[in-house]
Amino acid sequence: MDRLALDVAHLLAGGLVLVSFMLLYQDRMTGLVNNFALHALVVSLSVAWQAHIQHAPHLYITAAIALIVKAIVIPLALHRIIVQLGIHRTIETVVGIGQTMLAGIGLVALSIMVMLPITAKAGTLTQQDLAFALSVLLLGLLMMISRRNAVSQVIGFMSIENGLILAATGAKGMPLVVEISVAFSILIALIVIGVFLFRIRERFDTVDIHALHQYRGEQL
Amino acid sequence: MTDPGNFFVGAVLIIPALSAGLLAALPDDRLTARLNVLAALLTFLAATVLFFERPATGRYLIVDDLNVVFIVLSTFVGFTTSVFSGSYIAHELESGKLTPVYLRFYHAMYQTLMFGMNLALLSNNVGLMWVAIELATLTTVLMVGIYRTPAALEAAWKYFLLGSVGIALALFGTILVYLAAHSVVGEGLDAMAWNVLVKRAPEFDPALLNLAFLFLLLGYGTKVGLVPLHAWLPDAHAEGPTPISAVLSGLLLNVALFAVLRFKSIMSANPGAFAPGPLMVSLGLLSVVFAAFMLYRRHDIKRMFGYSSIEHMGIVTFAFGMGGPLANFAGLLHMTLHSLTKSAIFYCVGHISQVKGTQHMPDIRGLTVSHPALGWGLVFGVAAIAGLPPMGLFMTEFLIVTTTFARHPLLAIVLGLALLVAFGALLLRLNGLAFGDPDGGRAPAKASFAPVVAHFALVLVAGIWLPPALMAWFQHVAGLLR
Amino acid sequence: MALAGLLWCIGALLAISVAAIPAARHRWGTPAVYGSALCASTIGLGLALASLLGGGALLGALTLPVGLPWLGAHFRLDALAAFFLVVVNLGAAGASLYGLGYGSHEEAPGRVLPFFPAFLAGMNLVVLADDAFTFLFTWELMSLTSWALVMAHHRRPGNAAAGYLYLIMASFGTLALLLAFGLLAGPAGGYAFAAIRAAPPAPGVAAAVLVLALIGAGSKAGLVPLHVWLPLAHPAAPSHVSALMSGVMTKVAVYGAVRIVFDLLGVPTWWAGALVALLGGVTAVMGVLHALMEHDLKRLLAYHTVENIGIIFIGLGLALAFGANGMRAAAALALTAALLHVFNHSVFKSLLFFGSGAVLTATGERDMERLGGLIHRMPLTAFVFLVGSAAISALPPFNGFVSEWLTFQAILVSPALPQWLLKFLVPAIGALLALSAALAAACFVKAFGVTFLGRPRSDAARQAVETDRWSLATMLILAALCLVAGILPGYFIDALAPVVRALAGAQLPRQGELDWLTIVPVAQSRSSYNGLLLFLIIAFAAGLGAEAIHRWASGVSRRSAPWDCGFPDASPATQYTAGSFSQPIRRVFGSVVFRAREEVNMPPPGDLRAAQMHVRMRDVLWDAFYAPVAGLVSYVADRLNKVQFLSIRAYLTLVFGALVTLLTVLAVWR
Amino acid sequence: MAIGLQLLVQICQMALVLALAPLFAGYVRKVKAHLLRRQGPPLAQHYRELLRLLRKDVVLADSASWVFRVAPYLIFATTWVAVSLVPTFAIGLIFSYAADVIAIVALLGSARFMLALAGLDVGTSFGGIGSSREMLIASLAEPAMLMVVFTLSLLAGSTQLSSIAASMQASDVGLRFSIALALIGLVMVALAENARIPIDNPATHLELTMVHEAMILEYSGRHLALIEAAAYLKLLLYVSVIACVFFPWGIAISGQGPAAYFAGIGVYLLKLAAGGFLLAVFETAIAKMRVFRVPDFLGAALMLGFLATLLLFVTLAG
Repeated sequence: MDRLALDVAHLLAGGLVLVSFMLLYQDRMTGLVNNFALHALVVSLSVAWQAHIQHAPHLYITAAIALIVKAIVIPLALHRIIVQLGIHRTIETVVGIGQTMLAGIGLVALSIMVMLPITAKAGTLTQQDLAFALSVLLLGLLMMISRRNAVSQVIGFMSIENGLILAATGAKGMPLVVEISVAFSILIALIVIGVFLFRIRERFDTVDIHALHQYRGEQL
Repeated sequence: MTDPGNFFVGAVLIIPALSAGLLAALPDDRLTARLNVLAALLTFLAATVLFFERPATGRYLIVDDLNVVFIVLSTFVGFTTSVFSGSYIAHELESGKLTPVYLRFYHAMYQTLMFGMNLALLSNNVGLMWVAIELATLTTVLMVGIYRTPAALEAAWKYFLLGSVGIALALFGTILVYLAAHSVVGEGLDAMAWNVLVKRAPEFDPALLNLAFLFLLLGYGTKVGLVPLHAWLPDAHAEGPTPISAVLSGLLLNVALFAVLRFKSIMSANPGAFAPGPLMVSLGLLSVVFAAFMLYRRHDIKRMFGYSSIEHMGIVTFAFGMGGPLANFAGLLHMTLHSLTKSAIFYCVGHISQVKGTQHMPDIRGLTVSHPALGWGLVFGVAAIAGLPPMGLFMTEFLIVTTTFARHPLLAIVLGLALLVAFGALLLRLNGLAFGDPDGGRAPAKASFAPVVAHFALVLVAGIWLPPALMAWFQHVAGLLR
Repeated sequence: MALAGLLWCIGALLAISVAAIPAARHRWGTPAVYGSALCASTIGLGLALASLLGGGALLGALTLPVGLPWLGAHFRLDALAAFFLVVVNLGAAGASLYGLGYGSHEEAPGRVLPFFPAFLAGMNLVVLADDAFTFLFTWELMSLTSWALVMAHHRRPGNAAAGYLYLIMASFGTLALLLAFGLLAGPAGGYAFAAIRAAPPAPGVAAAVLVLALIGAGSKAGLVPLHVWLPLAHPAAPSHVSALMSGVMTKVAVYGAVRIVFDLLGVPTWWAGALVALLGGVTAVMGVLHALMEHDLKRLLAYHTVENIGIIFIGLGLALAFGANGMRAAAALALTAALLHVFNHSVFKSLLFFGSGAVLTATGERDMERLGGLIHRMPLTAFVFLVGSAAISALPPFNGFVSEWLTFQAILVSPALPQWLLKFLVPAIGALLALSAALAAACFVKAFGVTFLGRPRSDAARQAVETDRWSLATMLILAALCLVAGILPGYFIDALAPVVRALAGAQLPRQGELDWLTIVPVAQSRSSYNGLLLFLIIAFAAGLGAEAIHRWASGVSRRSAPWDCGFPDASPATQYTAGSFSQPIRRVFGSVVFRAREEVNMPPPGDLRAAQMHVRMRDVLWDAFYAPVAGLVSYVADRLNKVQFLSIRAYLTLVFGALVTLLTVLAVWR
Repeated sequence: MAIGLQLLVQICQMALVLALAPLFAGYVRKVKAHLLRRQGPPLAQHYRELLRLLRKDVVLADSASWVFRVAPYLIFATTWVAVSLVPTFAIGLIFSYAADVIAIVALLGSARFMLALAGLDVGTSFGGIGSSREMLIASLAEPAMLMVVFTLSLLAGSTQLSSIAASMQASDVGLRFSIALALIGLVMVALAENARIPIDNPATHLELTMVHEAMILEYSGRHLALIEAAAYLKLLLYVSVIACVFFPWGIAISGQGPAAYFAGIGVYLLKLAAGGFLLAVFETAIAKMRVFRVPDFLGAALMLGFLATLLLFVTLAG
């Protein structure tokens, strides 16, 4: 495996972390969805590159799925939803952007620290990929908890999924079963989310999950 | 497929899968309920055969000592719950809470759930198991929200979001396990197969394993309902149909814990990896203590028993975390008996809330007067779940507390006091529910008591006498788990 | 073998229990259940007596393949077990016989009959158990079945709360015992008593086990401050069950303490003796003071159970103190005193509860302030209750006196103890014992006087009728036993000899062969007591007096209105009540022990309003121990309950927090 | 035949105390009267009163039960037996081993139990007040009594009155401060137990402060005679106990023969005379206290007994 291959993989994985930060930074709904499309694009590029250097053609499928579903279809759908709901103007963040970014940097540092003790036996690529994937995952979680709006939470969740795909493709020779399962789960997840968003909109006229709280169990 | 074991393993998986499709297609509600029972019964019978006819380990499926009893237990509770579900759902139709369309959906989902759980238990592949647990989770999400009341949707949405995060974490852990394995075992399916992983575990990179276990514990721990990952559990139990609460508490939590156990045995086999014990002990103890106090302010009967499930899953996790042959044995037995007891309690609770028309406990009083069978069933169930003899959970709690006290006195005292606090809450509610002047609906219960009686009889017998064969199996597995 | 026979009896009791579920719906169910329970427990009593008196020929051990699979259920019948089985089965037979009559008044037999035989079986099993698991299993079974019996009259106000407190305290006690056995068995799980005996714990562990065993057994027996449930739960059950709980179940708890502390722990330490005896003394006085303040007849009796448990524990503590110093004869004396009191208390407390049950069925009242004059309507019940009252008040020639006298004798040996703390402490405990005995007499003057003497205070009391023949027969048998054990104590002490020898390493001199059946615990010149002689000369003197008076004095009696210093015959309401009777004692002790406050509201002269007096009393022990715990649980529950109502985002934050924390730990840990 | 003889001596002793008891009570009353510069009733007045009561009819209250009628006999018999167990003129009499001092106190307790019940039986307010207070006083007196007994048993190694007297008679005990404390304690208990001033006034009726007299308010005729006789016996008992334990000189030993017995009786009478005189002087010199001061009084007695025990430990250890 030559040096260039590694560098490109590194670049793409790093790029994903950067886009994750952009997601955290973004406080407009439309921008957020677009950013997410970018996130998915980077993932699909990364997966494709892995397919190339690992000579694992089945990974191209994963890359294609990521590109089509997450970079195109879902962002379009989300655009429609936010326009329908009339929440495309701004999104409220619970914590200030600055603090969120600081916390994000802390998380990245943490994931690198966690990955450090992993022996070189597992391979440099793995080590780096895992550190970045873990960062993306944690940043996605951070996004989920620092946003109040259901759509942005869903986006946070999907960025977690992207991180997972990064990790899965980084693991050399991992059987296809994993990719299928990821795609499968995302598919189901989307269906369910769709159902729920529909229901929630139907019943509450909003997807701000704050509105759900009045129905918390036993709060009479 | 000449091996008869393979045939029955296939049956355990295919019967639910096929009947799920069939039930989705059939419109008649009477027939579907019966078919549901029939399918569950056949699955159970096929699973029982696995006790005797064990197939060779395949690439995707495995039947070994650890999972065979879980399979039988799972299909058994699945069967009894389907019987209970028949009478429960009939009442829901009568009262108009569910429409026939939703009923078809319900039955199809029920069998899908069974399929998912059986697959998770039987799979010989960490990835496949992950997919199966996923499937089971998603079906239960849909079933929890089936009443479409705001509270039900809220509960389902919460379950879905928290569950998905748990799924993600578990997947990350699974990938890490593969990464740890593939440099030793080589790439491909073998690096995800249980039998290979356990065998080669000592050679894995311990740092990767540590990280993997952390994610797996948090990921599957969410499904187990360990505090602080538990938030979905009480509401999902409270708002879904009661058969689903029974299956959730009785089976799905077990399946998730089963997954944790599988990974724990890999961890323990690796000398360089950190001991998973302290982590499980802390999470378990935290769950027990937290749930014990949460029980006090509950008004919804199903939510209360949901918290009780958190408590008991905490106990089991605690026991496995303590390790050692006695504690592991107690943990396994506790899991089994808790499934039986808790699902039977939910059967009672389901009928109670139907005859009384409410789940709000202050509105339910004097059950032993107005509905003696249901009332005394509840009394028996609470006594059993509280670990009072002659029921089986006494034995397990006895073993857990005594063995812990000899090693870590402080932990045992905390655990014991938490159990006492929890018992205080349960008994307080039981006093109101079962005794005093009766209140609320007095209509006779159109209940099927057979599942309740069957479960309680098993729990009672287990408390007094364990068959030597079962005993030997439990001890063998307890030894495997270290 | 006697053990197998006993297990068959227990099995029969359990079978009766199951059969009682359908049988309770029929009228014949009640006599059938109590009759068969009577048979089983009488056979059990016979077997236990034979094994106790048979000199070891009938003792033995047995293992059944139930319970913990690799261990089995160990049962052993030794002298100690045989003695306690006598106590248990005597009480059980009495309660069953009484139940034949009393049970017919039960409004919900379905809530009593199935649990009654199981309760009897549970108590028998605890005594026979020879491994930790079986012991705790049956111990909890006993708690559970008795709880069900307490809840039999669940619709009466207060009973459900009593049952709640009872089961919680019972579980607390079981938890303590569980921990104690955890320590004794070790991590490898050597749960069999034989294994524990073979490996006695280190001194520090033994101290912890002792404290835990005291908490565990004490919470069941009613040691202060763990007694709070007892006066609530015992009276709540039907009266024959109250008798069993007070008379017998507390003794099973004493058995638990004796088994662990004397048998399993090996050589005691002297401070353990001091602790146990002091707890006993405090328990005795607190119990009787509470009883004095009580005007519910059954609750009063229950508080007296607390008192008598204290007396028993004084004896046990002294036995430990003597045993720790190698004074075996003295230890034997103290232990004999304690065990004899176990037997005596089980007899007279059962008798008294049966009497209160008879009063309850005759009048429907437990409140003494609404009773009075029952001696005219229920002469036999009054007579046996009087015998029981005299016995529990430790008055010669009844049995209660003998055991308290022996306890005093043990106390009087204490100056020979080498430890100064014990030298000073034991006399003080003796004073407490004397105080409690005297107060008990005062309390039973009140109980008997207000309930049976005087004039009726309510219509219910006015129209009472004598109770049924079964109940009377039971009570007469027990009353006779009180007298026999009081005037022929030597035989009873001799029967205890094998038990005491096994536990204390020595025994009292044989009493049955002494001249005139005197009992001499240490030496003739030191102290002796002859109940038979006293009884005979009192009878002779009384007869002589009566004879002389009938011969030479006026034999005429006239009836007239009471004199009462010339006041006109006032209504029965002017009689002394239970409250007024104990008022002087409340004035003396109450301000400290109960923080009693009296508020007198006296209208000015000319105002026709009635004067009012309120007495407020607080249970200091409740305030000190229980209220804070309840408050803490409530506070924590309230605080944690907020977690139920967080937003999804907050829950996700919890997950996130857990993940980040663990990752940080992982990164730092290495 | 030796038993027969011993029995005879015992019966003589029982007869003697029965005969002496009213005389002693009368003697105390006489001395008190003299101290007050009054003539006082004759010494035999109590005998006459008893005889008069015996001749009178009994008037029973309507609500009285059999307890009310049986109690006097039992009270009398129990008290009489209790006195017969106390060494008066001789120690080691045949009955004396039937009970030690604890049992004697308990026998008196039995008598009091019956008396208090009788007080409650008629159902009047005065009976109740008497019973209630009697039981209060008794419950406080008993611990004090036990502490005294404890001291004595520590000294003599016995609770048997005969043994204690024999041991105190022996010279090796010597004069100790503890004994003095115990004596004071016992005297205080005796005053309380016998309803003497300052606890109760035996000469009063119709006062709200009365205790003993309130209980027996409803009694008349032969019943009252028995109860009064029992009260006299009880007074004699306590004086005898004090005499035999603290002043055991001149007491005969069982089996020494008639001469010693007669000498013992002579000394015993002298002791009674001295004791009665001191009692009268004490009662004249002091006022009756309120009922709720009684606990303090008896508490002091308890403290004295306890102090005596502690001091004895010190001296025995030294």
